[in-house]
Amino acid sequence: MKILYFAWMRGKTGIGEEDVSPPETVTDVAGLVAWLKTRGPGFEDAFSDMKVVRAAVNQEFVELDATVGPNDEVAFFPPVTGG
Amino acid sequence: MKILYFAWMRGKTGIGEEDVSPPETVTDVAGLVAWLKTRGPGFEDAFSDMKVVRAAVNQEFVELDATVGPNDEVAFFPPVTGG
Amino acid sequence: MIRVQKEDFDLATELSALSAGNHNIGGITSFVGLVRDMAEGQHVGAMTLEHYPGMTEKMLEQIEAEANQRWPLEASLIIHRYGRMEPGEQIVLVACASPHREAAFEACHFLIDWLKTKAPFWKLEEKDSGAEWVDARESDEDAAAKWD
Amino acid sequence: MIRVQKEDFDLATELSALSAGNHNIGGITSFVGLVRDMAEGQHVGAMTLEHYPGMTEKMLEQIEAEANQRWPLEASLIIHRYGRMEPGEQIVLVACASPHREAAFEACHFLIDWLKTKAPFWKLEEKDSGAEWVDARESDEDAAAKWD
Repeated sequence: MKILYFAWMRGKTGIGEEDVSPPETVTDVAGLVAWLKTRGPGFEDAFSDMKVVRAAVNQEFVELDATVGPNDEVAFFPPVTGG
Repeated sequence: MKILYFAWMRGKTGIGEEDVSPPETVTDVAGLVAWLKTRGPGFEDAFSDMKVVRAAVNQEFVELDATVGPNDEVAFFPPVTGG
Repeated sequence: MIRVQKEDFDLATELSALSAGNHNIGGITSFVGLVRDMAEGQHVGAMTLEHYPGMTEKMLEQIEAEANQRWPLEASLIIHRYGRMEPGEQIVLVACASPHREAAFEACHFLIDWLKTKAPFWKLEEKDSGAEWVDARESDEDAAAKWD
Repeated sequence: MIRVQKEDFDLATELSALSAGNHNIGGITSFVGLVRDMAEGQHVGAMTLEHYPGMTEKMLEQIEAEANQRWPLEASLIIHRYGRMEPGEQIVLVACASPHREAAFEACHFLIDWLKTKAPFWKLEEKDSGAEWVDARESDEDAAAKWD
């Protein structure tokens, strides 16, 4: 599973992109977040306030209950501020 | 008094601009129109439907009851269609 | 700033000049009106815009002043051409620059709506059946009235 | 058409291309977003726009398609830059061309409002106190929601 982090989420996790293999019990975005948080204080911090975290699966915005699988691209980022 | 005609009003009257000296009884735009209409069939025709005639005195839109005097510039034209 | 001219204008040049050196501008909304080749189902080969020199400038200045009174603009611009123009040619440019986009959009929309009913211009269209003065449209009156 | 690029763009060139050869266009409304040198009372020396390559293009295409479904447009354009930009530089251009101005105005306004909340871009501002990620604004959410 490919994970991407943007803006200050990249700053907090310390990485922009990684390939991960979460356990099979991880089937949705919320489960993925819970698992990612166990991987160190930077991840714990990045996901500490989910009100300011948005997620996309395969480049489409999703809610936390969206399913994820091994071949998905999952991105985490703050609310957008372009334009 | 300087009179200007624009668009099809110029076409109907046959002139774009003229200097006139209406009688002293002419004190407002409505009176001026009534007097101008007496000056020939072109003028009669141009002012036959006042719903489609607009007037300006000294380059400001006015209603038919606006006063006019010998030193004024009075313009007649159809509703505007620019832009 | 307002300008009434026979010549065409260059959009990028005009808008650059509008915002030059002012770093408090967050957005510029602009509208360019173009000559269409059809009107009420008839082909239009060209059109000629007549105007009332003197009054035109006066009205455009009044309209621009009104927009600046209603919205917090950093800059505004109206350029209106007169004379003969062919399909595809630029007729008019209105533009508003503001710190925030909402004001820029509203003021720009207001400028063109008011201009359509208050600036002394008249269109003569060259149709296959001959030259015809364009009638004012009720929809333009309605559009202007929504800003009252 | 949509474009995501690092380079600046020339407004007149882009809008000419948008309307080229189409004589059914009566008006083009455009909005250009510029870098301001102030944000919440603090000086901004420059800013960097990060984006999500791939998803950005996808979202801009969806937003443009939605505008074309809602309004009768002859042409539309979104150009969004990324990378480092200084005050006064152009960030984004949205433009809509239509036979009538009402559709051009509404669709253009819609494009920028939706883009502000749905296109994956993030602003990092260089302030005197250091580099800071810009927080999303509630007013942008409200602006986008009015088109729901």
